[in-house]
Amino acid sequence: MTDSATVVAPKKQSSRLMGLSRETLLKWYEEMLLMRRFEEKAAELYRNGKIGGFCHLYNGQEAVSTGSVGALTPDDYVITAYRDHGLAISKGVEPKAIMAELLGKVTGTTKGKGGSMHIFDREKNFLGGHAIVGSHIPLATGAAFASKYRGEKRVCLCYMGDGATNIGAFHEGLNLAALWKLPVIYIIENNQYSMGTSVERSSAVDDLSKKALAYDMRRGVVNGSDVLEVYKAVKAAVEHARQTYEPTLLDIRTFRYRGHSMSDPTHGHYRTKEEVEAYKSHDPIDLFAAILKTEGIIDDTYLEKVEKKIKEIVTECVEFAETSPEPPPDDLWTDVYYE
Amino acid sequence: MTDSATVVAPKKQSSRLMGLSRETLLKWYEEMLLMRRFEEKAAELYRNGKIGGFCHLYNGQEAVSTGSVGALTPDDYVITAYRDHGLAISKGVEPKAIMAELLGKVTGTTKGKGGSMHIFDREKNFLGGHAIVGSHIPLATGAAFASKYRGEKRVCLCYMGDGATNIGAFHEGLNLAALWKLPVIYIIENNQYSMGTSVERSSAVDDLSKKALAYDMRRGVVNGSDVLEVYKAVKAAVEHARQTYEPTLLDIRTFRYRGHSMSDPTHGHYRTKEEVEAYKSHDPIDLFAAILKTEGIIDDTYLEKVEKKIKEIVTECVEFAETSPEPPPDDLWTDVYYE
Amino acid sequence: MAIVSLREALNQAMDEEMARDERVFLMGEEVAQYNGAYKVSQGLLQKYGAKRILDTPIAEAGFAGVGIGAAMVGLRPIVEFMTWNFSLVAYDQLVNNAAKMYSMSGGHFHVPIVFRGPGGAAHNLAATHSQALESIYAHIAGLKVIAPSTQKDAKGLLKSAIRDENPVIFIESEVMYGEKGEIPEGEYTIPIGVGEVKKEGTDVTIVSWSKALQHFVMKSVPELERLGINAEIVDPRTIKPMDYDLIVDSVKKTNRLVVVEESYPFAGVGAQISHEISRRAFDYLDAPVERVTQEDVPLPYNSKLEKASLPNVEKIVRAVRKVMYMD
Amino acid sequence: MAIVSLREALNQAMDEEMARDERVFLMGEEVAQYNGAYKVSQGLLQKYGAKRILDTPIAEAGFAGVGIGAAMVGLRPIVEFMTWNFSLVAYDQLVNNAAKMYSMSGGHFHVPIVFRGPGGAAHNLAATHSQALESIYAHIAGLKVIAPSTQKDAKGLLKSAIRDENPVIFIESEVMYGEKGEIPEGEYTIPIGVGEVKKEGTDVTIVSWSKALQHFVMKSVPELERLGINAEIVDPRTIKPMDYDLIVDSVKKTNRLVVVEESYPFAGVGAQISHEISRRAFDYLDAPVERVTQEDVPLPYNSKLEKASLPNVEKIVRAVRKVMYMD
Ligand SMILES: Cc1ncc(C[n+]2csc(CCOP(=O)(O)OP(=O)(O)O)c2C)c(N)n1
Ligand SMILES: Cc1ncc(C[n+]2csc(CCOP(=O)(O)OP(=O)(O)O)c2C)c(N)n1
Ligand SMILES: [Mg+2]
Ligand SMILES: [Mg+2]
Repeated sequence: MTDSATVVAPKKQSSRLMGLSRETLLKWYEEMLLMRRFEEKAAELYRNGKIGGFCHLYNGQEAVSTGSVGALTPDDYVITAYRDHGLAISKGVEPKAIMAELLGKVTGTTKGKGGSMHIFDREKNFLGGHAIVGSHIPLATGAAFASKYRGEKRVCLCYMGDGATNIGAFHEGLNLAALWKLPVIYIIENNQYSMGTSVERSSAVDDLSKKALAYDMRRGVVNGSDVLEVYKAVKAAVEHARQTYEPTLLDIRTFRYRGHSMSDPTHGHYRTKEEVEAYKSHDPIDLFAAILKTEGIIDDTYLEKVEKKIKEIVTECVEFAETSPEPPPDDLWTDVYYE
Repeated sequence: MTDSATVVAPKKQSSRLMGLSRETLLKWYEEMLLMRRFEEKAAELYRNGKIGGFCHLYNGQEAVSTGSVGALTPDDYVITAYRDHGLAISKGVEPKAIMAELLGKVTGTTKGKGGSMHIFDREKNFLGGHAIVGSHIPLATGAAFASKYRGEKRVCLCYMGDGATNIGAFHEGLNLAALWKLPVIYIIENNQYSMGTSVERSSAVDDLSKKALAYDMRRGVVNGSDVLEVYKAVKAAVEHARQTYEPTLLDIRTFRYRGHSMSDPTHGHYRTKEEVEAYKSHDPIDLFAAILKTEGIIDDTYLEKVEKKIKEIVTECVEFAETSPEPPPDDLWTDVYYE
Repeated sequence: MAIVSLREALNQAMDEEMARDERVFLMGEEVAQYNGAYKVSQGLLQKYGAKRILDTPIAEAGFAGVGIGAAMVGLRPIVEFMTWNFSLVAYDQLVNNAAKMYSMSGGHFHVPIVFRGPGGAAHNLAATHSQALESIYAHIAGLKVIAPSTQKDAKGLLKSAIRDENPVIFIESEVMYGEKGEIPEGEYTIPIGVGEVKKEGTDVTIVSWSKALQHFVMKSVPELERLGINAEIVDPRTIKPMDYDLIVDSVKKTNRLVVVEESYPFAGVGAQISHEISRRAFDYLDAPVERVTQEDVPLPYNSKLEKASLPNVEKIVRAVRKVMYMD
Repeated sequence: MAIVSLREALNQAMDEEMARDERVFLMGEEVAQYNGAYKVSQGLLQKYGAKRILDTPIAEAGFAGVGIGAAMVGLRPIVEFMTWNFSLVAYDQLVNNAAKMYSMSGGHFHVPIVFRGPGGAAHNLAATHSQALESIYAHIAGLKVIAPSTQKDAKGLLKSAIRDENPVIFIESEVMYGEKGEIPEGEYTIPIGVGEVKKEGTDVTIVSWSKALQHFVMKSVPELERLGINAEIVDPRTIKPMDYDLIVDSVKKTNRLVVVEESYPFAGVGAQISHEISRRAFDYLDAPVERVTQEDVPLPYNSKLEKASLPNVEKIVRAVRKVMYMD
């Protein structure tokens, strides 16, 4: 679909596009749309009882995932919390396998063992999907440690919610990375709420990047609605990390459109319908489409076509997931100890 | 010994003494000397096998304890880590009972249950003596919480080592206090080493007060060799806390003369003899004596007399401790569950 | 008698105790504005205000410690863990501070505090979110551990826990929050450490508690009856201190014992019961004690594997047949 | 055969494995410049440099997590806890990340890591610093737990642990670090999960491990002999997986079992052994299994109370007499 290798020469582009190829830009747009439609389908399947447990959707946060993972090479590591479908997709994890996992099938990313909150993919260097808030942050520091230990240039992108910055593991993980100079970029997907608790009711600072001051760590606040802004900030942090091994903390401002998980209301005591609607008026996907149109990269025909294509992909995912078998009963005993 | 109520009129004093009464100043000097001599005796008893376990001495840090507790009323709470003899003395815990505790006697502060690292005294609002690094920091936040809950003006002074600022409980405890505005003053007794690890090898920031920036918390760096400087800084923080319920983080620079505990060398790979000697050249007790002399508060006769008096007190402590009985065997079963 | 859900029973207990004692307060994630992740604290913010019902940041070690510190100086906190799985980041606070404070301070400071929240597996939450953690708390000297199986017990025991002067670990069942049962009208408490025979029987004693009792053991009764087995079902209610006498009395009658629990098997509470009853009723046991537990694997997401991992009727019947030498 | 201290045996194991495999590294508080709080890592910094021997800040959850993350992507960390007591602040990392990663990731990521350090009581360290924590780790699905009692076992098992592809909890005895014993010359390993009879006997089986075996059980042998009792002493060496077969074989011979451990009693490892052996050797047991443990109290500072709280010869002899119906 992306018109293959027609790379737009940087000089023709506005500087806003940072010399990104048309191919890349279209890939990103498609990826963001895929996340959105994937999650909408997941919501539907959840309501129909085909997906169980906690299911935390990514709607509204797509620009964070695409813009940041867009700054990586496949060798780089990504690790995140339970709100992991979008990031897994960006990191190249097969969407079919993710959907199959949500349905608990043996063809799923973790063979039906981990479920929605625990997507993993060794080949794609996607280190999960972690459901204890903040506990994956030191793991990210550890992956970056391994990179430096082996003299590699890989970096690790570690995503977390705003709420996760209040837990001890955050402090310990960041101090160690700053102290030992480890190539990890900590990305706060600041959607302004941890479940029903706003940032101002959970953190003594509103600008969460200020937490970097306790470690003399590089930091930034980023507009998470604009995939290009996200890319720019993360790219700079990644390059710095590759050169110096130094970490960065980014407070990326975003918003989740839905409830905390499928079991929670979209809005409630803790936020109003108006607040949610206001955010939707600068939707990251719409915003990116508008930019691409303004820059003459895409037109309405493209948008229609891509919408159709993505719909097909999602349909394929569901078909694959639904027709896949359940794990055999003996799988209860596999993967407990590695032989 | 302190010539009772001969209060020196503030106007005659140099401003350095901050209007403190002669009585107070002498009390402080005696207290600091008592801590020093008490610890020296403890070291001797440890070497003689009369004290067991880990025994963390306070030598060199006396100005921190006296200057900070000096800013409190008896109602205020104090809580600290395992290096707790000095602070217990400042908070009014009976030195005899502390010494008896070191010897594991039933007349000890905790009847021989807690030992050196776990001195407690409910009546004196001395909340311990805690041996898991950092774990007492949230307890301090909790004591301050209770004060505010009851509408009291009590503050809590929470002491910790420089090393303790790297653990998660520090982060969680401080964030909660800042978020909820709780009257607690976190005092880092920054003696520049956690066991054999220097601050620069354990913390990404050298100025440990910078950790307050993550909580928009008031902060300061204080010369911990000068009891008057300590008093001034803590007094200001205490007053602020009483008025606003707001916490403060103070990085008080000090030095421990001895090894981390009695089982560790005074110096070793991690610090040189010269470094230790250099510190001893601005000893907090000598420094305070010099100030008091300059200010005409004391003279050499006083110093001799007070040295003798303190020696007698310490001797009494040892006698009391040595002649006290061991806990009866049935004490194994007491104080497990409160009936 | 009133019919209430487990959630309401727990809510009533907190409500009544807060009304009774100003020093009692509740804190935890989402307990206030959100009315509790599982709505156990529904309405309490409105009634008692933000001073006594506090939403916390995600900082379990921090707020558990705040509770302990506040309890040391005279308040009576109820600390909710959104689930007990998340208590593991606060484990040190519970083990080294709450449990040991009274002893280590030589009696200076005791810690009247209740830590509560749901334990055990719900549905499709996978390994990190599906743990029954009774054992790791009951193992620790200085703690009391309660895991009620009925609405009535839950209310009466939670009230006792709040009034208790010691740290109490109170483990509820998430999947039972909506389930209803009878509770007495008006004020009542149930003493900590006293079990109850939930069903009389003659052929085998089954000890179980919390959801394992209601969802697995009770549901195996029809099948057992079909096999002609009349099981006595004993609910210790309190895990620590354990009412061994009650179990011994039952075993003296039935001569057979099966323990059913949702925890991991190795060194679970059932192992303790098995050991202790084997000692105290050695001459009465006609067969070795059998246990049914969650299998010794991290619990998987997939429903079938999840069910296969947990205790179920089939496993219970198999264990009962075994102690009755029916195979 | 060489005579080395436990400390040296452990040091050799790490040294040899680090020489053998570049991916192995050691981190923990004071392990590098200070040569280890208990000098177990003596000389390793000099030999392997600061890249592979790392002093950490006091941040157990942080550096345990760093180890787990590094292990996920191919390194083989040894993480030293200065003592196992301090692991409680990292408990979540070990339980939810190390233990479950392989299963929960459906086989994508396994975690070859060793967590090691001293456990149990030393002398006069009081309650927070005197815990034998085998049970709370062995309880967790996905972990292996080792607690050696001899220099030889310690070296051979630590080498196996470092080569194992799974997270291993390795608990040493602080008070035994200086004690010497024989180890074989040259390269050897000891398989995980295989116990050893440390002393043959005929009258009673005593199962014990680590310091409890050496300091309490071995020391009760003379008194037992004086009473005409020839005890067989079985050391499982590995707590999980437990070598039940070896114990069963012994019990089939002696018909009596006493388990001696330093942990708290409630749901300790001994309860698990008692339960499982009662099942597997029900017809061979002439008496109920007795246990000797640390008493169910926070361990006090005072030496006499401390000793009274721990297992000792008197308690062991009493337990043996009991299973032999000598009273
Ligand atoms: C240690 C721990 N405590 C509590 C929870 C329950 N919990 C799951 S997600 C969540 C909110 C997290 O909010 P945030 O970090 O902002 O991420 P978001 O969901 O907004 O992406 C909570 C409280 C948990 N999983 N782990
Ligand atoms: C959680 C935890 N980890 C490790 C230890 C062992 N330990 C005791 S004191 C100490 C050093 C603490 O240094 P610092 O906080 O600077 O205090 P200082 O001893 O200098 O007063 C260590 C590592 C402990 N008690 N608790
Ligand atoms: Mg959020
Ligand atoms: Mg220090």
